[in-house]
Amino acid sequence: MRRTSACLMISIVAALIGQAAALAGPEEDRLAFVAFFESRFPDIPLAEYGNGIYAIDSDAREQWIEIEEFPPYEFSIERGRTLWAQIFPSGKTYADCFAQRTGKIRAEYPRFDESRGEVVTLAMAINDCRAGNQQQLLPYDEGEIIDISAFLAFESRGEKLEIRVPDDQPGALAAYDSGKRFYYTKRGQLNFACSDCHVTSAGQYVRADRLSASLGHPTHFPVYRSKLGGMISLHQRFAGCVRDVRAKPFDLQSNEYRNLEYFLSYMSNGLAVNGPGARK
Amino acid sequence: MDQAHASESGMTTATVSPVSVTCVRFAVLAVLVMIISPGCSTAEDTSASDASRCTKDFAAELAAAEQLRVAAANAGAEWIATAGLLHSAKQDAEAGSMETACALLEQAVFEARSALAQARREADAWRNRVVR
Amino acid sequence: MASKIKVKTKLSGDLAEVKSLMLHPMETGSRKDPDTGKVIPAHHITQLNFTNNGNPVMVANFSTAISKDPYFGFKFRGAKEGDTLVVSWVDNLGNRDELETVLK
Amino acid sequence: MKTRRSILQGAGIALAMFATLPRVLLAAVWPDKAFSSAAAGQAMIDLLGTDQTIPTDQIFLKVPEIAENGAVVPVTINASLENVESISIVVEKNPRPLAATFEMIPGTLPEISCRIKMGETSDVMAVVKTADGVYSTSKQVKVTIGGCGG
Repeated sequence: MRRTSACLMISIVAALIGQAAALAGPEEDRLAFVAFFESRFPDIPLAEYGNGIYAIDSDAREQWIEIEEFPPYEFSIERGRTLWAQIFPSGKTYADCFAQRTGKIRAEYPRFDESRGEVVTLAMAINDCRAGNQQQLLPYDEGEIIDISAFLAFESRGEKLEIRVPDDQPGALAAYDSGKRFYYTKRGQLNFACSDCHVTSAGQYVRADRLSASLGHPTHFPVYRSKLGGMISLHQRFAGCVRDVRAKPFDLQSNEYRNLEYFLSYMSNGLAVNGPGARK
Repeated sequence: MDQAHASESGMTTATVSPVSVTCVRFAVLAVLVMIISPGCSTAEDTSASDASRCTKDFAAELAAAEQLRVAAANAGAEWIATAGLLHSAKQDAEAGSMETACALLEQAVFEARSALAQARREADAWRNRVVR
Repeated sequence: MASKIKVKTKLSGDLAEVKSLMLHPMETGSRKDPDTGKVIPAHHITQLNFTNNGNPVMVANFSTAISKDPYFGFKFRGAKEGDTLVVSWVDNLGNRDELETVLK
Repeated sequence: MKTRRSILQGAGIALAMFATLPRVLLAAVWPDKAFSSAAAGQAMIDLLGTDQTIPTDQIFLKVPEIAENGAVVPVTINASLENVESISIVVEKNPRPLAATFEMIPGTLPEISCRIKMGETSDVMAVVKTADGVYSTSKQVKVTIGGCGG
């Protein structure tokens, strides 16, 4: 009897301690996240994390460098540049929709929009801009919107990610926490959380692939996937991971993925935008 | 996978003395067993019963299974194959292949229940994985 | 529509370093469409030609084993600033594309 | 009349030849037969007239040990041989082993790079034809089935 109640007490205390850590603020989370990878991979400079698995795997890195000699995503950047320059019938351009200068946009997305009470991704902001100029919305998972994102990523290269979770916006923290919960929640038939692969097992093999670190994940999207022979967005990669653990993927630009992007991007604050990228 | 589990229990036990490790593990295990058992018992029931069991009212059982799938989806925990299993079960039943229809239906129910159990388990378990 | 060929050149003395990239599906003819299950017919660049001021400097013959969106790099001597380099390809369906660039 | 016509015809042919001559020179024939051969040796016979090559360390072949992705395998070949006429890439275990062949023109350096597809783990051979003979060097590239990334 005594023993049982002691067990119960300990369980509760342990749970409370866990709870307190889980409720830590974004900045504490980020510092702990960075510290984890710094101690796991002491030889990898922080700035390298934006290169994904190529920061860890030297043989793969050499092949990647050869692709980067003349990466196929250059066509996407070029198309994006042309699209960005287009003038709407209103006489305005995409640039007029953004508060930032073009070279800074990518580094400040996603952001929390207080009036709407939700996370706005760059892809959404592009479509918002179109809506504001009476243009048809672009589909999220293909073509033009990815090209524009590729162009904006390219323009922002070298700018440090600067994702904000403002203290005075409770909705922002809630969205961040929801993304964080998604990230650490096991799902699917294989019962994996994002963190199981990309924190706990980062650098290890999954069959012939090595797992990348989550730190730096959002900096290089969109990417040209050699496997697919085309460009994909960060949300498509999310969907790919969810499918890989045999869970049903969520819609692109769903609340789930936007909040996840918000959390994940915050974790990479201070790392330079280096998109678009080339991946296997 | 092993590593993931190891770190999970590592997070919990790091804050308590070695003696209590066992009881925390026991507590966690007990809770897990309680959560998982409804799903398990269903699976055992069906395997014990004969194949004609689900043909009594296939439509009703299919609807119930679909409800379970939706519940799992609403919890954000649906597995990838469940909807497809239900779809195939329905098609097989319509074609009169009740044996495979029932087997598929049972598999779908098992998946949906497991997904729901996973979601209940993860309601708190995710916190133990947070890097700190 | 933007060009489907991109070329980067670097001139050091009379040595020109040429890197080229083109958008092309490079279908092998043995791949199946995942949706329809039908075999996608072969569609690939057969020949990539480079001329400098009208003189051939490289003929590259490709099979379907060249990756999608092909990359090809090579070097040649006898180049000088202001030379006109022309890259052109033809594929097995008779399509062609061409890009002209001035060495500098 | 007859004479006149043949003169005209002759002129026509000459004109046509003149017009197409640079093109003919330019557009070397795509070696259809070699490219469709299912065996590496036969492809080389079709292309170069022989499947016997002289192994040499004067061809530098850069390929990855383990391909990150069989769909995109970077290949660089750099020969320090004299009078190179052509460079070819042969992937023994591909369904059609001859991947590409590059015709050198005087002034062009025997130094090329490209990206190839590989169906499975195989030897990749760089075959260099010079005025003196056919040389080669080869390296194995492992192609694996990916996990999540590939």
